[in-house]
Amino acid sequence: MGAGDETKMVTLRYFAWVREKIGRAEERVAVPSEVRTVGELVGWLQTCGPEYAEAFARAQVIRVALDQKHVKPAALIAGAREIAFFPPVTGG
Amino acid sequence: MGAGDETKMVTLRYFAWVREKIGRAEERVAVPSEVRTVGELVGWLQTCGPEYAEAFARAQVIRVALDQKHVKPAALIAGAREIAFFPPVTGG
Amino acid sequence: MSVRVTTGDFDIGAEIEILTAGRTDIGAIVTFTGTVRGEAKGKPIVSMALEHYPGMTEAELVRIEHEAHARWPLQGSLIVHRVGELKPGENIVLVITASAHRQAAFEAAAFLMDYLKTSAPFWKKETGLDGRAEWVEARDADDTAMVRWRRDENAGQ
Amino acid sequence: MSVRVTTGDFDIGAEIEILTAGRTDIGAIVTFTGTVRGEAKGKPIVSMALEHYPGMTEAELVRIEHEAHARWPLQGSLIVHRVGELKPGENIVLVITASAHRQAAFEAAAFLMDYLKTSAPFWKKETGLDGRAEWVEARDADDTAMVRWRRDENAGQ
Repeated sequence: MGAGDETKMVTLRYFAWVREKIGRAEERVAVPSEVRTVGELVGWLQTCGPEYAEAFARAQVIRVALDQKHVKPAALIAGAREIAFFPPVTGG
Repeated sequence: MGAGDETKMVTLRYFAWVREKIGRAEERVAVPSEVRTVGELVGWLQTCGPEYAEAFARAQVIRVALDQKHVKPAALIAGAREIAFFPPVTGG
Repeated sequence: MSVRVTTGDFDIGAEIEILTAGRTDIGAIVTFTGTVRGEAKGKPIVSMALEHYPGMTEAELVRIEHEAHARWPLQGSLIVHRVGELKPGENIVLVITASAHRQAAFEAAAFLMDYLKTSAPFWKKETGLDGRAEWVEARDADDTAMVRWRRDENAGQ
Repeated sequence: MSVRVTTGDFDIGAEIEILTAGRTDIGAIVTFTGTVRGEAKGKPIVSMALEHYPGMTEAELVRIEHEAHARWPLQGSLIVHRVGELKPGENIVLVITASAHRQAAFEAAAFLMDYLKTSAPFWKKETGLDGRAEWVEARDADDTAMVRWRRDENAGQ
Protein backbone atom coordinates (compact mmCIF):
# COMPACT_ATOMS: atom_id res chain seq x y z
CA MET A 1 0.00 0.00 0.00
CA GLY A 2 1.42 3.41 -0.96
CA ALA A 3 2.59 6.00 1.55
CA GLY A 4 2.59 9.71 0.61
CA ASP A 5 4.70 12.45 2.08
CA GLU A 6 2.35 13.07 4.92
CA THR A 7 0.94 9.81 6.20
CA LYS A 8 -0.04 8.26 9.49
CA MET A 9 0.47 4.64 10.43
CA VAL A 10 -2.56 2.82 11.74
CA THR A 11 -3.50 -0.79 12.38
CA LEU A 12 -6.40 -2.03 10.27
CA ARG A 13 -8.31 -5.14 11.31
CA TYR A 14 -10.75 -7.17 9.24
CA PHE A 15 -13.38 -9.64 10.39
CA ALA A 16 -15.67 -12.30 8.88
CA TRP A 17 -16.09 -12.02 5.11
CA VAL A 18 -14.18 -8.72 4.98
CA ARG A 19 -11.18 -10.61 6.36
CA GLU A 20 -11.69 -13.48 3.93
CA LYS A 21 -11.95 -11.24 0.87
CA ILE A 22 -8.87 -9.20 1.78
CA GLY A 23 -6.98 -12.33 2.71
CA ARG A 24 -5.58 -11.17 6.02
CA ALA A 25 -6.84 -10.35 9.51
CA GLU A 26 -4.66 -7.35 10.31
CA GLU A 27 -2.11 -4.99 8.79
CA ARG A 28 -0.26 -1.76 9.52
CA VAL A 29 -0.90 0.80 6.80
CA ALA A 30 0.17 4.35 6.01
CA VAL A 31 -3.00 6.37 5.46
CA PRO A 32 -2.61 9.54 3.34
CA SER A 33 -3.21 12.67 5.38
CA GLU A 34 -6.05 13.85 3.14
CA VAL A 35 -8.08 10.83 4.30
CA ARG A 36 -9.84 12.29 7.33
CA THR A 37 -13.05 10.35 7.95
CA VAL A 38 -14.01 6.71 8.21
CA GLY A 39 -16.03 7.06 5.01
CA GLU A 40 -13.04 8.51 3.16
CA LEU A 41 -10.87 5.70 4.48
CA VAL A 42 -13.26 3.10 3.04
CA GLY A 43 -13.18 5.01 -0.28
CA TRP A 44 -9.39 5.05 -0.28
CA LEU A 45 -9.18 1.33 0.61
CA GLN A 46 -11.40 0.53 -2.41
CA THR A 47 -8.53 1.85 -4.59
CA CYS A 48 -5.81 -0.23 -2.91
CA GLY A 49 -6.19 -3.36 -5.05
CA PRO A 50 -8.76 -5.84 -6.37
CA GLU A 51 -9.11 -7.67 -3.05
CA TYR A 52 -9.91 -4.36 -1.31
CA ALA A 53 -12.21 -3.32 -4.14
CA GLU A 54 -14.18 -6.52 -3.67
CA ALA A 55 -14.22 -6.45 0.14
CA PHE A 56 -15.48 -2.85 0.18
CA ALA A 57 -17.68 -3.05 -2.95
CA ARG A 58 -20.86 -2.73 -0.86
CA ALA A 59 -19.51 0.07 1.31
CA GLN A 60 -22.91 0.72 2.88
CA VAL A 61 -22.98 -2.67 4.61
CA ILE A 62 -19.48 -2.34 6.09
CA ARG A 63 -19.41 -1.50 9.79
CA VAL A 64 -16.41 0.33 11.28
CA ALA A 65 -14.98 0.43 14.79
CA LEU A 66 -12.42 3.03 15.84
CA ASP A 67 -10.31 1.83 18.74
CA GLN A 68 -12.95 -0.82 19.38
CA LYS A 69 -15.94 1.53 19.39
CA HIS A 70 -18.67 1.57 16.75
CA VAL A 71 -18.53 4.74 14.62
CA LYS A 72 -20.41 6.28 11.70
CA PRO A 73 -18.84 7.07 8.28
CA ALA A 74 -18.49 10.75 9.25
CA ALA A 75 -16.26 9.97 12.27
CA LEU A 76 -12.75 11.46 12.09
CA ILE A 77 -9.92 8.93 12.14
CA ALA A 78 -7.33 11.31 13.60
CA GLY A 79 -5.61 9.76 16.60
CA ALA A 80 -6.99 6.27 16.08
CA ARG A 81 -4.59 3.41 16.82
CA GLU A 82 -6.79 0.61 15.46
CA ILE A 83 -9.56 0.70 12.88
CA ALA A 84 -11.67 -2.41 12.27
CA PHE A 85 -13.94 -3.28 9.33
CA PHE A 86 -16.61 -5.94 9.45
CA PRO A 87 -20.09 -6.95 8.24
CA PRO A 88 -23.21 -6.34 10.36
CA VAL A 89 -22.89 -8.50 13.47
CA THR A 90 -24.77 -11.81 13.75
CA GLY A 91 -24.08 -13.11 17.25
CA GLY A 92 -26.53 -14.04 19.97
CA MET B 1 -77.26 -24.66 57.79
CA GLY B 2 -80.99 -24.89 57.05
CA ALA B 3 -82.52 -26.98 54.27
CA GLY B 4 -85.90 -25.97 52.79
CA ASP B 5 -88.44 -28.16 51.02
CA GLU B 6 -86.70 -27.80 47.69
CA THR B 7 -82.95 -27.81 48.08
CA LYS B 8 -79.93 -29.16 46.32
CA MET B 9 -76.85 -30.55 48.00
CA VAL B 10 -73.56 -29.11 46.89
CA THR B 11 -69.99 -29.18 48.18
CA LEU B 12 -68.63 -25.77 49.15
CA ARG B 13 -64.88 -25.25 49.48
CA TYR B 14 -63.08 -22.33 51.05
CA PHE B 15 -59.48 -21.20 50.62
CA ALA B 16 -57.02 -18.81 52.26
CA TRP B 17 -58.65 -16.24 54.54
CA VAL B 18 -62.15 -17.27 53.47
CA ARG B 19 -61.37 -20.72 54.88
CA GLU B 20 -59.87 -19.22 58.05
CA LYS B 21 -62.83 -16.94 58.73
CA ILE B 22 -65.42 -19.69 58.18
CA GLY B 23 -63.34 -22.14 60.19
CA ARG B 24 -63.47 -25.06 57.78
CA ALA B 25 -62.15 -25.99 54.36
CA GLU B 26 -65.13 -27.83 52.99
CA GLU B 27 -68.75 -28.70 53.71
CA ARG B 28 -71.82 -30.21 52.08
CA VAL B 29 -74.74 -27.79 52.19
CA ALA B 30 -78.35 -27.74 51.08
CA VAL B 31 -78.83 -24.64 48.96
CA PRO B 32 -82.42 -23.31 48.73
CA SER B 33 -83.78 -23.64 45.23
CA GLU B 34 -84.45 -19.90 44.89
CA VAL B 35 -80.69 -19.34 45.01
CA ARG B 36 -79.81 -19.54 41.32
CA THR B 37 -76.62 -17.59 40.68
CA VAL B 38 -73.19 -17.43 42.24
CA GLY B 39 -73.95 -13.88 43.39
CA GLU B 40 -77.17 -14.99 45.06
CA LEU B 41 -75.28 -17.85 46.73
CA VAL B 42 -72.80 -15.40 48.25
CA GLY B 43 -75.74 -13.27 49.44
CA TRP B 44 -77.40 -16.31 51.01
CA LEU B 45 -74.15 -17.45 52.68
CA GLN B 46 -73.83 -14.00 54.31
CA THR B 47 -77.03 -14.86 56.24
CA CYS B 48 -75.82 -18.26 57.43
CA GLY B 49 -74.08 -17.08 60.62
CA PRO B 50 -71.55 -14.56 61.91
CA GLU B 51 -68.53 -16.46 60.53
CA TYR B 52 -70.10 -16.44 57.05
CA ALA B 53 -71.13 -12.81 57.42
CA GLU B 54 -67.53 -11.92 58.17
CA ALA B 55 -65.97 -14.11 55.46
CA PHE B 56 -68.29 -12.68 52.80
CA ALA B 57 -68.49 -9.11 54.15
CA ARG B 58 -66.51 -7.76 51.19
CA ALA B 59 -68.41 -9.78 48.60
CA GLN B 60 -66.81 -7.91 45.72
CA VAL B 61 -63.33 -9.29 46.49
CA ILE B 62 -64.48 -12.92 46.75
CA ARG B 63 -63.65 -15.05 43.71
CA VAL B 64 -65.77 -18.09 42.88
CA ALA B 65 -65.01 -21.29 40.98
CA LEU B 66 -67.76 -23.64 39.81
CA ASP B 67 -66.50 -27.19 39.40
CA GLN B 68 -62.96 -25.78 39.39
CA LYS B 69 -63.54 -23.10 36.76
CA HIS B 70 -63.50 -19.36 37.41
CA VAL B 71 -66.99 -17.83 37.09
CA LYS B 72 -68.63 -14.42 37.40
CA PRO B 73 -71.38 -13.57 39.97
CA ALA B 74 -74.05 -13.96 37.27
CA ALA B 75 -73.13 -17.60 36.59
CA LEU B 76 -75.91 -20.12 37.31
CA ILE B 77 -75.09 -22.73 39.93
CA ALA B 78 -77.51 -25.37 38.62
CA GLY B 79 -75.75 -28.71 38.16
CA ALA B 80 -72.56 -27.70 40.02
CA ARG B 81 -71.02 -30.40 42.19
CA GLU B 82 -68.42 -28.21 43.86
CA ILE B 83 -68.37 -24.45 44.42
CA ALA B 84 -65.22 -22.79 45.79
CA PHE B 85 -64.77 -19.36 47.38
CA PHE B 86 -61.43 -17.61 47.74
CA PRO B 87 -59.63 -14.25 47.70
CA PRO B 88 -57.88 -12.94 44.56
CA VAL B 89 -54.99 -15.30 43.82
CA THR B 90 -51.42 -14.38 44.80
CA GLY B 91 -49.19 -17.15 43.44
CA GLY B 92 -46.28 -16.91 41.10
CA MET C 1 -45.92 -29.21 27.60
CA SER C 2 -46.21 -30.07 31.23
CA VAL C 3 -47.21 -28.61 34.57
CA ARG C 4 -46.30 -29.69 38.06
CA VAL C 5 -47.38 -28.64 41.57
CA THR C 6 -44.92 -29.81 44.18
CA THR C 7 -43.62 -29.27 47.70
CA GLY C 8 -40.07 -30.06 46.58
CA ASP C 9 -37.57 -27.75 44.90
CA PHE C 10 -36.83 -27.78 41.16
CA ASP C 11 -33.53 -27.89 39.25
CA ILE C 12 -33.63 -25.33 36.45
CA GLY C 13 -30.67 -26.75 34.53
CA ALA C 14 -32.08 -30.29 34.69
CA GLU C 15 -35.50 -29.09 33.52
CA ILE C 16 -34.02 -27.28 30.52
CA GLU C 17 -32.06 -30.43 29.74
CA ILE C 18 -35.23 -32.55 29.75
CA LEU C 19 -37.04 -30.05 27.53
CA THR C 20 -34.29 -29.72 24.94
CA ALA C 21 -32.47 -33.10 24.98
CA GLY C 22 -31.71 -34.36 21.48
CA ARG C 23 -33.51 -31.50 19.78
CA THR C 24 -32.04 -29.21 17.14
CA ASP C 25 -35.22 -27.29 16.25
CA ILE C 26 -35.02 -25.01 19.29
CA GLY C 27 -33.14 -21.73 19.03
CA ALA C 28 -34.30 -19.88 22.13
CA ILE C 29 -35.06 -20.94 25.69
CA VAL C 30 -36.40 -18.50 28.28
CA THR C 31 -36.76 -19.36 31.95
CA PHE C 32 -38.47 -17.36 34.66
CA THR C 33 -37.82 -18.22 38.28
CA GLY C 34 -39.73 -16.57 41.10
CA THR C 35 -38.14 -16.65 44.55
CA VAL C 36 -39.21 -15.74 48.08
CA ARG C 37 -38.00 -12.28 49.04
CA GLY C 38 -36.85 -11.64 52.60
CA GLU C 39 -38.90 -8.49 52.91
CA ALA C 40 -42.52 -7.53 52.37
CA LYS C 41 -43.66 -3.90 52.62
CA GLY C 42 -40.33 -3.03 54.21
CA LYS C 43 -40.62 -5.65 56.98
CA PRO C 44 -38.54 -8.82 57.18
CA ILE C 45 -40.38 -12.07 56.67
CA VAL C 46 -39.16 -15.39 58.05
CA SER C 47 -41.28 -17.75 55.99
CA MET C 48 -43.98 -18.00 53.38
CA ALA C 49 -46.76 -20.58 53.19
CA LEU C 50 -48.35 -21.36 49.83
CA GLU C 51 -51.86 -22.78 49.78
CA HIS C 52 -53.56 -23.94 46.59
CA TYR C 53 -56.69 -25.63 45.21
CA PRO C 54 -55.62 -29.15 44.24
CA GLY C 55 -57.18 -30.19 40.95
CA MET C 56 -58.20 -26.71 39.86
CA THR C 57 -54.58 -25.53 40.08
CA GLU C 58 -53.33 -28.12 37.63
CA ALA C 59 -56.32 -27.54 35.33
CA GLU C 60 -55.66 -23.78 35.27
CA LEU C 61 -51.94 -24.25 34.58
CA VAL C 62 -52.72 -26.65 31.71
CA ARG C 63 -55.27 -24.18 30.35
CA ILE C 64 -52.87 -21.21 30.30
CA GLU C 65 -50.09 -23.39 28.88
CA HIS C 66 -52.40 -24.40 25.99
CA GLU C 67 -53.30 -20.75 25.50
CA ALA C 68 -49.60 -19.84 25.20
CA HIS C 69 -49.05 -22.60 22.62
CA ALA C 70 -52.05 -21.34 20.65
CA ARG C 71 -50.58 -17.81 20.58
CA TRP C 72 -46.89 -18.49 19.94
CA PRO C 73 -44.99 -21.17 18.00
CA LEU C 74 -43.47 -23.00 20.96
CA GLN C 75 -41.37 -26.14 20.79
CA GLY C 76 -41.87 -26.84 24.47
CA SER C 77 -42.86 -25.40 27.83
CA LEU C 78 -42.95 -26.20 31.51
CA ILE C 79 -44.65 -24.70 34.55
CA VAL C 80 -43.61 -25.81 38.04
CA HIS C 81 -45.14 -24.21 41.13
CA ARG C 82 -44.24 -25.07 44.69
CA VAL C 83 -46.68 -25.19 47.60
CA GLY C 84 -46.21 -25.53 51.35
CA GLU C 85 -43.70 -23.79 53.59
CA LEU C 86 -40.85 -21.81 51.97
CA LYS C 87 -37.99 -19.69 53.33
CA PRO C 88 -36.60 -16.41 51.92
CA GLY C 89 -34.34 -17.10 48.95
CA GLU C 90 -36.14 -20.33 48.05
CA ASN C 91 -37.69 -20.98 44.65
CA ILE C 92 -41.45 -20.58 44.22
CA VAL C 93 -42.19 -20.90 40.53
CA LEU C 94 -40.45 -21.89 37.31
CA VAL C 95 -41.66 -21.21 33.78
CA ILE C 96 -39.71 -22.39 30.75
CA THR C 97 -40.53 -21.68 27.12
CA ALA C 98 -38.66 -22.97 24.08
CA SER C 99 -39.10 -21.68 20.55
CA ALA C 100 -37.23 -21.31 17.28
CA HIS C 101 -37.16 -17.54 17.86
CA ARG C 102 -36.34 -15.44 20.87
CA GLN C 103 -39.27 -13.06 20.74
CA ALA C 104 -41.81 -15.89 20.92
CA ALA C 105 -39.96 -17.46 23.85
CA PHE C 106 -39.75 -14.13 25.73
CA GLU C 107 -43.37 -13.15 25.13
CA ALA C 108 -44.79 -16.58 25.95
CA ALA C 109 -42.85 -16.73 29.23
CA ALA C 110 -44.08 -13.26 30.27
CA PHE C 111 -47.63 -14.25 29.26
CA LEU C 112 -47.52 -17.47 31.29
CA MET C 113 -46.34 -15.58 34.38
CA ASP C 114 -48.94 -12.83 33.98
CA TYR C 115 -51.76 -15.35 33.60
CA LEU C 116 -50.47 -17.56 36.37
CA LYS C 117 -50.35 -14.57 38.73
CA THR C 118 -53.98 -13.69 38.10
CA SER C 119 -55.76 -16.99 37.45
CA ALA C 120 -53.94 -19.94 39.06
CA PRO C 121 -55.45 -20.63 42.50
CA PHE C 122 -52.46 -20.12 44.81
CA TRP C 123 -52.43 -17.96 47.93
CA LYS C 124 -49.41 -16.74 49.85
CA LYS C 125 -49.19 -16.14 53.57
CA GLU C 126 -46.14 -14.42 55.00
CA THR C 127 -44.89 -14.79 58.57
CA GLY C 128 -42.94 -11.87 60.06
CA LEU C 129 -40.30 -11.74 62.79
CA ASP C 130 -43.02 -11.40 65.42
CA GLY C 131 -44.58 -14.69 64.31
CA ARG C 132 -47.66 -13.00 62.87
CA ALA C 133 -48.81 -14.44 59.57
CA GLU C 134 -50.59 -12.30 56.99
CA TRP C 135 -52.18 -13.17 53.68
CA VAL C 136 -50.50 -11.42 50.78
CA GLU C 137 -52.85 -9.05 48.97
CA ALA C 138 -53.25 -9.23 45.22
CA ARG C 139 -51.45 -6.47 43.35
CA ASP C 140 -53.27 -4.21 40.91
CA ALA C 141 -50.10 -4.28 38.82
CA ASP C 142 -50.67 -7.97 38.17
CA ASP C 143 -54.15 -7.34 36.81
CA THR C 144 -52.76 -4.54 34.65
CA ALA C 145 -50.03 -6.84 33.37
CA MET C 146 -52.64 -9.38 32.31
CA VAL C 147 -54.85 -6.84 30.59
CA ARG C 148 -52.23 -6.17 27.91
CA TRP C 149 -52.72 -9.74 26.63
CA ARG C 150 -56.51 -9.19 26.61
CA ARG C 151 -56.07 -6.20 24.34
CA ASP C 152 -54.19 -8.45 21.97
CA GLU C 153 -57.16 -10.80 21.92
CA ASN C 154 -59.51 -7.95 21.04
CA ALA C 155 -57.17 -6.87 18.28
CA GLY C 156 -57.51 -10.36 16.85
CA GLN C 157 -53.80 -11.10 17.22
CA MET D 1 -22.55 -7.86 36.67
CA SER D 2 -20.20 -9.89 34.56
CA VAL D 3 -19.52 -10.87 30.99
CA ARG D 4 -17.61 -13.80 29.58
CA VAL D 5 -16.51 -14.89 26.11
CA THR D 6 -15.54 -18.55 26.02
CA THR D 7 -15.07 -21.59 23.82
CA GLY D 8 -16.47 -23.85 26.54
CA ASP D 9 -20.09 -24.56 27.39
CA PHE D 10 -21.96 -22.97 30.29
CA ASP D 11 -24.11 -24.47 33.05
CA ILE D 12 -27.28 -22.41 33.43
CA GLY D 13 -28.23 -23.82 36.83
CA ALA D 14 -24.74 -23.22 38.21
CA GLU D 15 -24.69 -19.65 36.87
CA ILE D 16 -28.04 -18.85 38.50
CA GLU D 17 -26.70 -20.34 41.73
CA ILE D 18 -23.63 -18.08 41.64
CA LEU D 19 -25.77 -15.01 40.94
CA THR D 20 -28.31 -15.64 43.68
CA ALA D 21 -26.40 -17.52 46.42
CA GLY D 22 -27.17 -16.23 49.91
CA ARG D 23 -29.40 -13.43 48.63
CA THR D 24 -32.97 -12.74 49.70
CA ASP D 25 -33.49 -9.45 47.85
CA ILE D 26 -34.12 -11.13 44.49
CA GLY D 27 -37.66 -12.03 43.51
CA ALA D 28 -37.32 -12.73 39.80
CA ILE D 29 -34.65 -14.36 37.66
CA VAL D 30 -34.92 -14.53 33.87
CA THR D 31 -32.55 -16.51 31.69
CA PHE D 32 -32.27 -16.50 27.93
CA THR D 33 -30.35 -19.27 26.21
CA GLY D 34 -29.65 -19.20 22.50
CA THR D 35 -28.84 -22.52 20.83
CA VAL D 36 -27.62 -23.65 17.41
CA ARG D 37 -30.51 -24.75 15.21
CA GLY D 38 -30.02 -27.69 12.86
CA GLU D 39 -31.52 -25.83 9.92
CA ALA D 40 -30.94 -22.50 8.21
CA LYS D 41 -33.23 -21.28 5.42
CA GLY D 42 -34.70 -24.79 5.19
CA LYS D 43 -31.33 -26.50 4.71
CA PRO D 44 -29.62 -28.68 7.32
CA ILE D 45 -26.45 -27.33 8.84
CA VAL D 46 -23.75 -29.53 10.33
CA SER D 47 -21.81 -26.92 12.27
CA MET D 48 -21.53 -23.26 13.11
CA ALA D 49 -18.35 -21.24 13.59
CA LEU D 50 -18.42 -18.11 15.70
CA GLU D 51 -15.80 -15.43 15.10
CA HIS D 52 -15.48 -12.34 17.28
CA TYR D 53 -13.36 -9.24 17.92
CA PRO D 54 -11.40 -9.95 21.10
CA GLY D 55 -11.28 -6.89 23.32
CA MET D 56 -14.08 -5.01 21.61
CA THR D 57 -16.49 -7.89 22.27
CA GLU D 58 -15.98 -7.75 26.02
CA ALA D 59 -16.12 -3.93 25.99
CA GLU D 60 -19.44 -3.96 24.11
CA LEU D 61 -20.95 -6.58 26.42
CA VAL D 62 -19.91 -4.56 29.48
CA ARG D 63 -21.34 -1.41 27.89
CA ILE D 64 -24.76 -2.94 27.18
CA GLU D 65 -24.84 -4.57 30.62
CA HIS D 66 -24.24 -1.16 32.23
CA GLU D 67 -26.96 0.31 30.03
CA ALA D 68 -29.41 -2.35 31.27
CA HIS D 69 -28.54 -1.61 34.90
CA ALA D 70 -29.07 2.10 34.24
CA ARG D 71 -32.54 1.42 32.83
CA TRP D 72 -33.86 -1.23 35.22
CA PRO D 73 -33.37 -1.94 38.94
CA LEU D 74 -31.32 -5.13 38.62
CA GLN D 75 -29.80 -7.09 41.48
CA GLY D 76 -27.48 -8.94 39.13
CA SER D 77 -26.80 -9.96 35.57
CA LEU D 78 -24.58 -12.17 33.45
CA ILE D 79 -23.77 -12.42 29.76
CA VAL D 80 -21.88 -15.46 28.45
CA HIS D 81 -21.18 -15.87 24.74
CA ARG D 82 -19.41 -18.80 23.16
CA VAL D 83 -17.04 -18.59 20.20
CA GLY D 84 -15.39 -21.20 17.99
CA GLU D 85 -16.96 -24.32 16.48
CA LEU D 86 -20.43 -25.39 17.61
CA LYS D 87 -22.80 -28.21 16.62
CA PRO D 88 -26.61 -28.07 16.25
CA GLY D 89 -28.29 -28.20 19.65
CA GLU D 90 -25.30 -26.64 21.43
CA ASN D 91 -25.55 -23.49 23.51
CA ILE D 92 -24.41 -20.18 21.99
CA VAL D 93 -25.37 -17.46 24.42
CA LEU D 94 -26.67 -17.06 27.95
CA VAL D 95 -28.17 -13.93 29.47
CA ILE D 96 -29.35 -13.82 33.09
CA THR D 97 -31.09 -10.93 34.83
CA ALA D 98 -32.13 -10.80 38.47
CA SER D 99 -34.46 -8.20 39.95
CA ALA D 100 -36.93 -7.72 42.77
CA HIS D 101 -39.73 -7.66 40.18
CA ARG D 102 -40.52 -9.83 37.20
CA GLN D 103 -41.17 -7.11 34.65
CA ALA D 104 -37.74 -5.54 35.14
CA ALA D 105 -36.07 -8.94 34.82
CA PHE D 106 -38.01 -9.81 31.64
CA GLU D 107 -37.47 -6.45 29.97
CA ALA D 108 -33.78 -6.23 30.83
CA ALA D 109 -33.13 -9.73 29.47
CA ALA D 110 -34.92 -8.93 26.19
CA PHE D 111 -33.04 -5.64 25.96
CA LEU D 112 -29.65 -7.32 26.51
CA MET D 113 -30.38 -9.85 23.77
CA ASP D 114 -31.61 -7.20 21.33
CA TYR D 115 -28.52 -5.04 21.89
CA LEU D 116 -26.16 -7.98 21.84
CA LYS D 117 -27.62 -9.11 18.51
CA THR D 118 -27.01 -5.74 16.89
CA SER D 119 -23.88 -4.35 18.55
CA ALA D 120 -21.65 -7.11 19.94
CA PRO D 121 -18.99 -8.01 17.33
CA PHE D 122 -19.75 -11.70 16.71
CA TRP D 123 -20.16 -13.29 13.30
CA LYS D 124 -21.65 -16.69 12.52
CA LYS D 125 -20.67 -18.96 9.67
CA GLU D 126 -22.77 -22.05 8.94
CA THR D 127 -21.51 -25.18 7.23
CA GLY D 128 -24.07 -27.23 5.28
CA LEU D 129 -24.18 -30.95 4.43
CA ASP D 130 -22.18 -30.28 1.27
CA GLY D 131 -19.33 -28.81 3.32
CA ARG D 132 -19.94 -25.29 2.04
CA ALA D 133 -19.66 -22.61 4.68
CA GLU D 134 -21.68 -19.40 4.46
CA TRP D 135 -21.68 -16.29 6.60
CA VAL D 136 -25.02 -15.69 8.27
CA GLU D 137 -26.64 -12.45 7.13
CA ALA D 138 -27.89 -9.95 9.68
CA ARG D 139 -31.67 -9.96 10.08
CA ASP D 140 -33.69 -6.78 9.64
CA ALA D 141 -35.90 -8.08 12.45
CA ASP D 142 -32.98 -7.69 14.85
CA ASP D 143 -32.56 -4.02 13.96
CA THR D 144 -36.30 -3.53 14.37
CA ALA D 145 -36.19 -5.22 17.78
CA MET D 146 -33.48 -2.83 18.91
CA VAL D 147 -35.26 0.26 17.64
CA ARG D 148 -38.05 -0.17 20.21
CA TRP D 149 -35.53 0.54 22.97
CA ARG D 150 -34.35 3.65 21.07
CA ARG D 151 -37.90 4.98 21.07
CA ASP D 152 -37.89 4.61 24.81
CA GLU D 153 -34.75 6.74 24.96
CA ASN D 154 -36.38 9.48 22.90
CA ALA D 155 -39.43 9.37 25.13
CA GLY D 156 -37.13 10.08 28.04
CA GLN D 157 -37.96 6.81 29.78
